[in-house]
Amino acid sequence: GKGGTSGSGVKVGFLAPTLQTEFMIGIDEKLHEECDNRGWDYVSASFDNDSAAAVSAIENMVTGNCNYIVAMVSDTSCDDALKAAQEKGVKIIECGVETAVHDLVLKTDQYSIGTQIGDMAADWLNSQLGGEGNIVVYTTYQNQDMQDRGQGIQDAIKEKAPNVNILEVVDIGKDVVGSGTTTTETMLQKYSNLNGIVCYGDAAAVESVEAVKAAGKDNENFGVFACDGTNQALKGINDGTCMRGTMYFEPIGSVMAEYIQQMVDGKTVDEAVETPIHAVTKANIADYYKADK
Amino acid sequence: MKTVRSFYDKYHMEIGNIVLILVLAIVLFPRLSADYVLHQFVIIVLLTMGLSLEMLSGVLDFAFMAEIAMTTCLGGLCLRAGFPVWVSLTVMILAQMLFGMAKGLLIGKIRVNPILLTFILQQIYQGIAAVFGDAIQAPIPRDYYGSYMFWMIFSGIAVVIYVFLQLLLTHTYYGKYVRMLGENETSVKNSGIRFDICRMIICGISGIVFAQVALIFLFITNGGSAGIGRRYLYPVIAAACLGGINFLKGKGNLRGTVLGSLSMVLLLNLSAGLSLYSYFSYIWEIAILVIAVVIFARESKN
Amino acid sequence: MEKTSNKFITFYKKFGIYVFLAAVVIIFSIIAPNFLSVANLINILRQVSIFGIVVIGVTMVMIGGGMDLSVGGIMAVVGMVMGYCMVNVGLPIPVAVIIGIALGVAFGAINGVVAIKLHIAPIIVTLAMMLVLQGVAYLITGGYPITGMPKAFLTVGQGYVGPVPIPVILFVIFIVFGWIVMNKTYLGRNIYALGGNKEAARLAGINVNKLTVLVYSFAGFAASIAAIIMVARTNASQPGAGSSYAFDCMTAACLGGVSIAGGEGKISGTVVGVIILGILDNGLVLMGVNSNFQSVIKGLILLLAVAIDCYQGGQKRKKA
Amino acid sequence: MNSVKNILSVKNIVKTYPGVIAINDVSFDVEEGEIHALIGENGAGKSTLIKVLSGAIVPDSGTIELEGKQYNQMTPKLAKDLGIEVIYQEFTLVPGISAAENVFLGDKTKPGAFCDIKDREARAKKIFDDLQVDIDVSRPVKTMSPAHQQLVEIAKAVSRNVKILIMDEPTAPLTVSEVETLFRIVRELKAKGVTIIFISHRLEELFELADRVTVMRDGCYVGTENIKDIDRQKLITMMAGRELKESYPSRTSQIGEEALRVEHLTGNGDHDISFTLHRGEILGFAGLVGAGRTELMRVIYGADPIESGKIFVNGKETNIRTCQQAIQHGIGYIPEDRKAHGAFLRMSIKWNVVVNNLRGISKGPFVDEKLENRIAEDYEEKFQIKTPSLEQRVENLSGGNQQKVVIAKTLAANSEIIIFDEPTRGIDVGAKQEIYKLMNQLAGEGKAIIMVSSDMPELLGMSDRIITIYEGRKTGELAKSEFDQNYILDLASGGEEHGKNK
Ligand SMILES: Nc1ncnc2c1ncn2[C@@H]1O[C@H](COP(=O)(O)OP(=O)(O)OP(=O)(O)O)[C@@H](O)[C@H]1O
Ligand SMILES: Nc1ncnc2c1ncn2[C@@H]1O[C@H](COP(=O)(O)OP(=O)(O)OP(=O)(O)O)[C@@H](O)[C@H]1O
Ligand SMILES: [Mg+2]
Ligand SMILES: [Mg+2]
Repeated sequence: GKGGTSGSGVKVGFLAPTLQTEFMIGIDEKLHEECDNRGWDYVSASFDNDSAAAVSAIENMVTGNCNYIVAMVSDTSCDDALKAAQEKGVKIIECGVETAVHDLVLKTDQYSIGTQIGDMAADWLNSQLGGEGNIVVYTTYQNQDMQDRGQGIQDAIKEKAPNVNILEVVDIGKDVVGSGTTTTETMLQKYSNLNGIVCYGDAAAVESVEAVKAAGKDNENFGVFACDGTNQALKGINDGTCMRGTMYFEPIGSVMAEYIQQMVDGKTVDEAVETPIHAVTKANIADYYKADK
Repeated sequence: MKTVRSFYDKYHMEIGNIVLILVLAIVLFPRLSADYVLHQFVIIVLLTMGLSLEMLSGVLDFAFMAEIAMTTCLGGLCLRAGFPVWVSLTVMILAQMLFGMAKGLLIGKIRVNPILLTFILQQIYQGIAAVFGDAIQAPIPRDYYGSYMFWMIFSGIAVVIYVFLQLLLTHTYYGKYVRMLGENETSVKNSGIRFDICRMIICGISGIVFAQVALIFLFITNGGSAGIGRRYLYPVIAAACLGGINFLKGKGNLRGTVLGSLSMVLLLNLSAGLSLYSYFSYIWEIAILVIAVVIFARESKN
Repeated sequence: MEKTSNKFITFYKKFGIYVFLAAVVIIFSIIAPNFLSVANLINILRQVSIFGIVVIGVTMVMIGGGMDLSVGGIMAVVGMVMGYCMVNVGLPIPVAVIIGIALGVAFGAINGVVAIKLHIAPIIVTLAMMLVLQGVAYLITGGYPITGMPKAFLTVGQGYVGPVPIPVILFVIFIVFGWIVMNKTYLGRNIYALGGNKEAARLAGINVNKLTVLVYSFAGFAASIAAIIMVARTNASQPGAGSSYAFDCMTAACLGGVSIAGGEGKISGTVVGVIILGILDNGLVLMGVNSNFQSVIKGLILLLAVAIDCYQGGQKRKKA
Repeated sequence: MNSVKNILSVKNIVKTYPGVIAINDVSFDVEEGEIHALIGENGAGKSTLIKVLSGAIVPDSGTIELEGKQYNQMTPKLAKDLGIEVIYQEFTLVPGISAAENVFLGDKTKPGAFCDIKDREARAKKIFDDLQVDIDVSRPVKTMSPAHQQLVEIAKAVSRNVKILIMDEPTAPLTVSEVETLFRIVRELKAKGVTIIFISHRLEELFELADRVTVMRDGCYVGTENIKDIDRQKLITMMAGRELKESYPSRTSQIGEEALRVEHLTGNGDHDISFTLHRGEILGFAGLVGAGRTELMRVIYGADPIESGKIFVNGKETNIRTCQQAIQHGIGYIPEDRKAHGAFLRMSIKWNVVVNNLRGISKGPFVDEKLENRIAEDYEEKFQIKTPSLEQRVENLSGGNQQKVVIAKTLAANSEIIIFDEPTRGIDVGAKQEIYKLMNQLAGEGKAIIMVSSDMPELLGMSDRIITIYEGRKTGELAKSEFDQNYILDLASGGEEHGKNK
């Protein structure tokens, strides 16, 4: 078990803010698979939103012979460490936010994702409920990205469906299992006239769907919208539950592997690539979800 | 034979750690970069020394990383508000010391298991730090992380702290007080010692040590954040255990702390070196903790 | 003079927690909208029932002089394994449930055996166990949740008997069982003795090792039942389930008057502790309090409760 | 040689601890129905031996023969099933639960899984009534005084169907009247055919109670004698292995000016207590169990709050609220419960001895380690603390030796006013002499000494004056010339309202 690179001489390190959400796990696994296919070594680490741990993880990856580091950092906290790694000949691929240090960046604009979720929800509210209705928005203040996304959701709904009541914007806190259920139960309790929940992520949303079902409100006049394109959410949309829309990210793992390949091959890559992302609703679910799985 | 045996009994921690360090250093040798090891070592050894001081007084602290996060946030805010650097740093050190003293006072006054108390404090502090905001970017003028001087200064501070604590613990009566507190509080009281004040001072000193880490974090991550240092909690406890610090018996010494910290740094490096896949690296960290605990946190059978 | 202050202390020790409960209820009914509706109260009960079941198990461990931080980890692994058995392997529900329960009990027993055989403080054993199990829970599916449980299974978490949700009924069964064991049986007496003075219990001929393993196994059992309800209620097995339980269970029990040092505490107090925590969660959300503030407020209230508890018990002054 | 059969034979028991041979090849027999005393100096191995008998610890080698059956090893459960009950030197009570529950600890009073608490309390009450002890059986034992706890221990042992009752210094925390109760119980049990093994450092008790006596020294068996055939002095010589004069050493100290004056002190259960204490004086405090002597001393030492009244040290009024202040005023206190209040059990002897006077042996913040060693060695020698090294943890010492460490710890602080609360509890004859000599020496140096003791001969022998306390009130104050055991007992039981006007 000696650390080192295999024949290809390429070792990719993936630095994730957390590996406890389905979305992140998806990226991790995909990238791992792609690296395996190409005969590259792979290592991943999550830093649990702890920027100091991120710095150490970068150092450890460099010590562990990584020559490409995919860093999903949300701010400039790791810039110095990334720069030092770069000086040691490591290529840095940033994913998410663009900061000063990188060889390539794969950008995701959280606010714009938020607006896309909002648009999706507004469309449904306009067509199903005639632009009227009462909804709540779930956001989380655990990090800036998600706050931006939550803001995007609100702004888009206010713009596109101005008559819809946003009853409350709830901060549902950390990604604790069960918080989606609990919050939704409480909201259903508080607002008997609720028509929908627009949520920053699928994890809490699918829990909410279960709570809505349990409360017997799972009818055509209730809609849950979220983001991440997790399997469970897609299944919900496909099965015709009140889960009505999510955002599907094109497998970021594959996209990244593709770009690393180009860098390995010595090509120069345009900086700042936008992550491709699609809204998924009942209308186009067939393209994203295969029921037999 | 008997002397060998008693030598082993006395120094088995040190021997174990040195062997471990040598083996890991050889395994990792090809890429082991001195500056990286130094960075991580300085951070972990400072944390472990601070924690060890508390552990020797019978307190296993779960709140210190959350305190550090609050301090970095505070530092970030100060810098952003345009305070001069030295003012911000003083504020941070004072704040961290106060957090420590508050903790010590609470532990002294509220005589419940300190583990529970520090768990509660951790919860409160994390909440407060998060209220500050996710991340506070501060205008740090230079790349301190890449600066050789920067790390040398903090290495120097670590050495000074080591010498200070070593003197304190082994040669002064305050050191005896520290170990006494881990024992029998009624007896401490009957001995005429204000144990709440003592606790406060001990935790305050630990706070000053932790503050150094808060400073390092602030500089190398260009700001403060609510989650900063969270991942260090268990590795640091493990490092203290590896170093033979036993909070149940108030046993252990700083020499062990240093060796334990170095072992820990190398062990953590190993997981990236072995291309361990994410969960395995998590389990790897845990395994170290568990093994350290199993070997060293055992109560004597008698 | 001394007599009267003594009486006050005994009164407070017996009823302080109820006073606290009443205060919380009154405050929230005034400031939180819809708090005092029957539906919301049932809602609160349902929300706390999973947690409450685990706390009953943890309470017994703590009265027996131990500590169990691993219950959350046990819940996660049991939930994942059960989901895996039902969905991926396609085992019938009863088989999956039995496997889950057996696993939970086994983990509990391991806690007990390790604490006894290796002479490691239980708080450390179970902390390590929690961390290990959390890792294991992620390994089972590589971190993905398992969804699509059989319909019949979901009843456990989502069904009702009359107006009462099934989880609440299970919670009540646990309360009654726990109360009877701790107050009415020799077993319960022995658990108090174990927690109060282990050596005395041993010398009195009580098989302390067996008893310790038994108590931890029961906590594991409680955690696995909670896992079943949790999975059925959310229709998903999630590897991150129960991650906050280590802390929350301990605080609920302490709030309810269980001594950290062991040997003291009551099931009734614990239940009130659980309900207080549930009310805080619910009421703060109803009031729309920012989640970070919520945890600060909860922490401060717990600190206060612990401080008051320690003040009344000023003379006992036990080390853990 | 005798028609009486042996119920218990101990054969070649060896038990070692790191660096110590606690029992070295001990064999002896106990006859059915006798009261067999086991004596020896502190650390002779008595407690260890009975722990082997009860299965609390496992011996390295040797066998136990009980009613003709051989056992290599006991377990607590087996011992109980065989009818062996033990009252250990250190309490084995569960502090948080009631006296009744402690009495029936681990017992099923009724078949089935359910236990009837009312019934248990009634039964416990009955046992205490039989013992003629008035105790609230539903109260947690941790709120009771050591003496009451001891009575609970006794009730616990006799509540069962006991064949062999082993008591390790049962009388140590008891005062005269409880001792009488205990003896009455013991005799009754003997009449019922129960065999009793009895350990005590109060030799007069042996002569009153025992049939035979076995002496141990340094872990070895010395001999067994019929009590009728031996006298006190010979017994002491057997124990100590040398001639040892036993008497209360005479003292020539000059009683000087006032050191401590307490006026109308109320608090912690005591009411309106006044007395003065002079330099060079030993002031005895007599009282029954629970009289409140310890409580009084704790108030003076600042360990418990004062409600009203004044304390003067050297004629100056003080405001002592904490132990620290008491120490600053030159007051030292040797607590009665060495485990809970005195020693740091997991720390070394050396560590314990100097801990109260760390500032005194330090230069600036630095501890003078040579001085530290010297002080510790001094006290080790002075008190003959039996230990392989000064680094030994106090936890591992015999009960008496722990007591010596606690005394040394307080003395090392060089206080001017020293309160001894039950200083010789559990201490052997030789060491008692040492402590008496020491107290005299301290008094001779002009220090003022308070001695709380339940050992009447000691109190009479050592004190210059005696104050009696009954239910938290002072009932009498006697000068040396007035000393009379019966009179003091009378006052201590509230018999006569004396000394009200001082
Ligand atoms: N757990 C232990 N570890 C090490 N040494 C021990 C331990 N228990 C007892 N000893 C040693 O064994 C010896 C015998 O102790 P024991 O308690 O049997 O004496 P004892 O005769 O009961 O004395 P005392 O009259 O003071 O109670 C002592 O020297 C003591 O230091
Ligand atoms: N009948 C009783 N039943 C139970 N507890 C009692 C009884 N009488 C007194 N007590 C308790 O005993 C305590 C008095 O303690 P203590 O025995 O320490 O006094 P003391 O005079 O120092 O006696 P000693 O030093 O001989 O034990 C009081 O706090 C009281 O609560
Ligand atoms: Mg003894
Ligand atoms: Mg007393």
